[in-house]
Amino acid sequence: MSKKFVEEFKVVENIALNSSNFLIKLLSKKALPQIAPGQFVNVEVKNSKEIFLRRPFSVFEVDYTQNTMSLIVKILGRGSKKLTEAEDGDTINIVYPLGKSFSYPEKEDKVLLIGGGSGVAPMLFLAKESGLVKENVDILLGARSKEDHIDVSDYAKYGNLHYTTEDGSLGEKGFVTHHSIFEQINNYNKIYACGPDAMMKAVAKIAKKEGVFCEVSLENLMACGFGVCLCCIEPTQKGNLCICTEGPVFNIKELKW
Amino acid sequence: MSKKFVEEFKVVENIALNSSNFLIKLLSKKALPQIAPGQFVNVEVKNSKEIFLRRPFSVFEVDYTQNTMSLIVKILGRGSKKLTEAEDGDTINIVYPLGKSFSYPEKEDKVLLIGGGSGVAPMLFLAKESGLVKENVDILLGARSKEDHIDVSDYAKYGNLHYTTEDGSLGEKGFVTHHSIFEQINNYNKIYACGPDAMMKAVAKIAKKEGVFCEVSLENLMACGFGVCLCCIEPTQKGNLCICTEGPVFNIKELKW
Amino acid sequence: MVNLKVKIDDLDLKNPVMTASGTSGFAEELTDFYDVGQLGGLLLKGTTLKNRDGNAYPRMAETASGMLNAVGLQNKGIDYFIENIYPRIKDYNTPLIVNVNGSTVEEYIAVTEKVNELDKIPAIELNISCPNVKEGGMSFGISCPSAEAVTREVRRVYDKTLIVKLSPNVTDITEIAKAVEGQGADSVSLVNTFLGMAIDSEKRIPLLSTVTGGLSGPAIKPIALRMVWQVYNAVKIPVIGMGGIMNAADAIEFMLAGATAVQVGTAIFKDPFIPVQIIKGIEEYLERHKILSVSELVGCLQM
Amino acid sequence: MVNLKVKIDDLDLKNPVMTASGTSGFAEELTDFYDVGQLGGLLLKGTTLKNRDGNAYPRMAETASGMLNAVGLQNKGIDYFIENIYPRIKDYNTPLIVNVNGSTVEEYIAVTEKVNELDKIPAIELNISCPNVKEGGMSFGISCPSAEAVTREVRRVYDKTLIVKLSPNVTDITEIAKAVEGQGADSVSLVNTFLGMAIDSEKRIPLLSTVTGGLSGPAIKPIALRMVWQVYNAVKIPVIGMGGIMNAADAIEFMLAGATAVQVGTAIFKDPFIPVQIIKGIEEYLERHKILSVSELVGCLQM
Ligand SMILES: Cc1cc2nc3c(=O)[nH]c(=O)nc-3n(C[C@H](O)[C@H](O)[C@H](O)COP(=O)(O)OP(=O)(O)OC[C@H]3O[C@@H](n4cnc5c(N)ncnc54)[C@H](O)[C@@H]3O)c2cc1C
Ligand SMILES: Cc1cc2nc3c(=O)[nH]c(=O)nc-3n(C[C@H](O)[C@H](O)[C@H](O)COP(=O)(O)OP(=O)(O)OC[C@H]3O[C@@H](n4cnc5c(N)ncnc54)[C@H](O)[C@@H]3O)c2cc1C
Ligand SMILES: Cc1cc2nc3c(=O)[nH]c(=O)nc-3n(C[C@H](O)[C@H](O)[C@H](O)COP(=O)(O)O)c2cc1C
Ligand SMILES: Cc1cc2nc3c(=O)[nH]c(=O)nc-3n(C[C@H](O)[C@H](O)[C@H](O)COP(=O)(O)O)c2cc1C
Ligand code: FES
Ligand code: FES
Repeated sequence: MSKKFVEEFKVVENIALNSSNFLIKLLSKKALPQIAPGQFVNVEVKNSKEIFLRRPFSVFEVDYTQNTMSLIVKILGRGSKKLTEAEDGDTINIVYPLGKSFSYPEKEDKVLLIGGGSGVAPMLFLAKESGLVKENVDILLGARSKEDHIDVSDYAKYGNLHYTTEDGSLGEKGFVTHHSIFEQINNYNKIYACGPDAMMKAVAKIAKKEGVFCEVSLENLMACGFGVCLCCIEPTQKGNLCICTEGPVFNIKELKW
Repeated sequence: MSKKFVEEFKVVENIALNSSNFLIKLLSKKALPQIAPGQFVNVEVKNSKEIFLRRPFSVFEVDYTQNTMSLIVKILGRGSKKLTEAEDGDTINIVYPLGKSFSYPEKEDKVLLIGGGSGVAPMLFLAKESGLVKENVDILLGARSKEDHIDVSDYAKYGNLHYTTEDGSLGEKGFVTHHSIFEQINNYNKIYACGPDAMMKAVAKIAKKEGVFCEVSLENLMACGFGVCLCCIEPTQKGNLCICTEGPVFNIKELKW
Repeated sequence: MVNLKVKIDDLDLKNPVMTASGTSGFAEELTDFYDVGQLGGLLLKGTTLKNRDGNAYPRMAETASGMLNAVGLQNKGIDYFIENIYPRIKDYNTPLIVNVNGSTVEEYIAVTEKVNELDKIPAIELNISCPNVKEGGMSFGISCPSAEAVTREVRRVYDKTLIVKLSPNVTDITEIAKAVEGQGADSVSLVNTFLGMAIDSEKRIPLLSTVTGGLSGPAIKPIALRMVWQVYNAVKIPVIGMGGIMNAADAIEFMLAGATAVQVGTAIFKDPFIPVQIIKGIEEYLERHKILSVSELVGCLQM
Repeated sequence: MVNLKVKIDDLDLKNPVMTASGTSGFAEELTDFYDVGQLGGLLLKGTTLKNRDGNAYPRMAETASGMLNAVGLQNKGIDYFIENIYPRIKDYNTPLIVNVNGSTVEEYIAVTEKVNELDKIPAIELNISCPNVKEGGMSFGISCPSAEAVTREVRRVYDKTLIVKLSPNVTDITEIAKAVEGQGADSVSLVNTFLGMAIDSEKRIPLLSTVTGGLSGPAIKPIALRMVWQVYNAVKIPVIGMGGIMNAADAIEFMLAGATAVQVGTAIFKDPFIPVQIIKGIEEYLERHKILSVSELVGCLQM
């Protein structure tokens, strides 16, 4: 176990990345602890009559010199909507850092990072932190259509960007697992993925069949986020495990998929 | 019964009158119905996790040409606090107009208007609307100390202003009923009062003893504000009456005080 | 066009949304806002044989997502209703249902017999679940024998639609539901309020004059929903569901759990238009989901 | 300095604020945030004789001012606890109380006997009120004979402080409280969760894998408070109150209603610091009101 905090962060930036995704940058009053890709925070939704529990969001970026941390919040329901209405100077109460991160790749690994929906943030964080040469990193992002993709061109320096859209308006048409990259999936030593349940399962299925190392990040519903409620469980080879403490990142070998 | 509405008003002004009283001016999209002094509105407190029911506030001013209505909100607890944080352009959902107004004085009446705490608003509204010459109107306002009084000098044109404070920092020292005006209370044909329960009872006691016509406005807790819940009752000569429909203004003869 | 009609025994409702007893007065106040003819039905304020002053002030306390009330059946008695109120409201274009109360079986019978004479009252709701009166009320609704007795005796004198309103303050609500079904109830409505309490920690006093009162509002919805589902699976008569319904989604949840119709209570205090907004919302839901008739929703929760 | 100490039977608590079972794991997770030695006591996660996987996902649904859970007593069994967890936590500077569960009286006895051997466990809480398991659990706590039987048998094998945790899903909680008091319970704690249900109206499915689950949080506070007050007036043993406590004012309300100590549950999910903030808030309240000892609050509601 490691030290965790409950802190009021100050909103220093809230930018609409597209119609449904917002980049929220948060300033801490004190030095931030180490936070790794795949870890998440649990966010209080203030001033909302309907929302009782916190909402979990992956960390997207950390700047230890500025003491800032950023999240990408996609509007799904009432809580995420409310969060995207935050204004500069507002405070947001956060429990952090939570969960286990992705395992870092080895120096010579060739990796595929797959992100979809609200799963883009940790993948970009991992791309940045992977320490690999650009040539060895493929980043594959999936969405419904062009407008649902956010602009990630900054990340071209960390890896080769690939896209799928369900309507074919950007990149290849179809789901991420339909992308031509999957024709040579054995080129990769490691696959990392974060996104909707169905996407994770599709990726895991192929990785399993091809015997490629694969870590996925899950998004089960949470009440506490730090291991005391046992609500967020996933059946694994070791029994029901809480994804908030034993995950959200799992090697697919551990899962029952 | 008369037509009532539920409407989203737009906040066009929110001014701090002192540290705990705010003047909130609200714009209606449509022509306002007639609203008389003593009538009130029931205000939804948005974006507050703790608040479930509406909060009643007396109407302070109506401008039928501008379609605006103003309230004076005094911070008492969580709901009133939240309302005073409203910003220009915010919308506030209001059920109105509610309750019965004060009876208007006759042309030659000499009247005393007594306001305390959150009861100042309807008294000033009545002063303005009374139709009397200034000489026949005395306005007596009570508060704990000078800082708790709001600046009502504008109303000097409608009546003579008198003050009491508990610490003597403005006007006469003591409660309103200690004011020297009460030494010649029989000079008045009519007393109108709005304020805390204890103040209303003290005023009513004297008026009753001296046989002076007196109307008081009550502030019982309300759930609905329009007569369906029967929560806001006051025991009267006619049995338990809802102050939201049969009041909030009562002639003290009707009450059991 | 989707079909919103539902049937409770012989009672045809143009839509499944009614207002709950004690939260819509005798309907007149609502007419200040809109035409109550839009509603599926209207449950009138609880009525007793004689005048009742109700409990002392304060009668209300706000709670988290809900409120406590201790009104205690304030009403002027059935005769006053018949003479003064009924003539004014009888032609509202929606079924008016009298909520019948008593402290003895005889009182329930006496009120029912008088209501039976009123042409424009097609049904009664027998309230055996009021937690805010000392005698009668809830005490009838928390044990099978007393619930059976009052239902049986009232059934004897009443031929129109008899709805019995159940208390949630019981270990097993299905037992009570089955008991009143066995005595001829045409429908059960649930839930009435939960017995609760609120305290002012600063003054160290109860917030209600009666110490305890009835809890209503969204706070109770999960429990009410569970009870409707249990009762739906236990009886054959139609179930009328309520407890914290604030919007169309809530109403639909109750219907999926087994309610043929719903009642909206405390929500009216927040906004008197909520019942009509719910009717509209249900209509939109049915269109969006391509469901032709609202009655197809009843009990069709997928397990 | 005000005195925050309270006593539950032989158990001395440095303050009246404990964490509720199932909402603070085996205490270790809380130590990531603060020193749990500050707490009045710590109720450990419900433990059974054998490993239990608990119920399937989803186990949680958010509701108005509350939540439903259907965890179903997931735990690795008492032996695993004794061998692996107990050694790690036994020296936390606060009383650790095991929440004992079973599907038969024999299982309750077996778990209790094993706990009895643990020096650093000064008390058990007999959970006869879990609504999330098929056999045992709540079924013991909703009828007097079964509540009596399990209390009596456990009492026979256990000399330390025996707390019995009551279910609120009953018609009259005072009867059950009196029944377990009669069989030697040293204290009663209440309330466990209310049986509730939640539905996804769009998908027309229950939100919990088990359909029904247990409701907790501020939504239930008014009912829990009423039950604590009723039980306080019905028994002589100390009452431990809980249900929706979110802040010091809530905790004080429970004590005014008759609780000698309180447990904080769901609030921990909102903020793990709430229990320690409550301790501080109670201290400030006592100072502000010039009350020397927190125990003076117990049951001193002015009527
Ligand atoms: C570890 C973790 C990391 C996450 N990282 C991010 C991130 O970086 N960016 C981001 O935008 N989102 C992320 N999410 C998802 C985010 O938590 C949810 O979108 C958010 O909680 C939805 O809250 P809401 O109030 O907007 O939706 P609600 O109004 O509560 O729900 C709307 C609908 O969505 C469903 N829903 C809500 N939460 C989930 C969920 N977790 N899984 C499946 N269905 C759900 C509800 O059942 C409901 O049908 C993450 C989730 C987890 C568990
Ligand atoms: C007809 C009417 C007209 C009113 N006009 C005005 C007005 O013009 N300006 C104004 O500032 N206020 C007015 N009030 C009072 C106003 O409604 C309350 O101050 C407000 O509802 C308090 O809400 P809150 O959420 O801030 O307080 P809460 O947080 O709900 O309560 C704080 C404390 O105040 C007590 N309290 C709350 N409301 C009342 C009440 N009505 N009477 C006595 N104690 C109460 C509570 O019990 C609690 O102890 C009026 C009330 C009524 C009934
Ligand atoms: C102020 C108030 C008064 C009520 N009076 C009655 C009544 O007279 N008769 C009755 O059967 N139910 C009465 N009820 C209960 C409601 O009809 C309804 O059963 C309960 O409030 C739950 O529904 P809700 O959460 O939608 O309000 C009353 C409820 C409230 C809040
Ligand atoms: C997720 C969860 C798990 C729980 N597990 C247990 C348990 O194992 N044993 C038990 O006695 N009570 C359990 N409870 C009930 C709580 O201890 C407490 O009685 C209830 O939640 C009411 O208090 P609260 O509103 O403060 O949460 C659980 C509650 C929750 C929310
Ligand atoms: S969310 Fe509570 S244990 Fe994971
Ligand atoms: S507040 Fe509901 S009747 Fe007056």
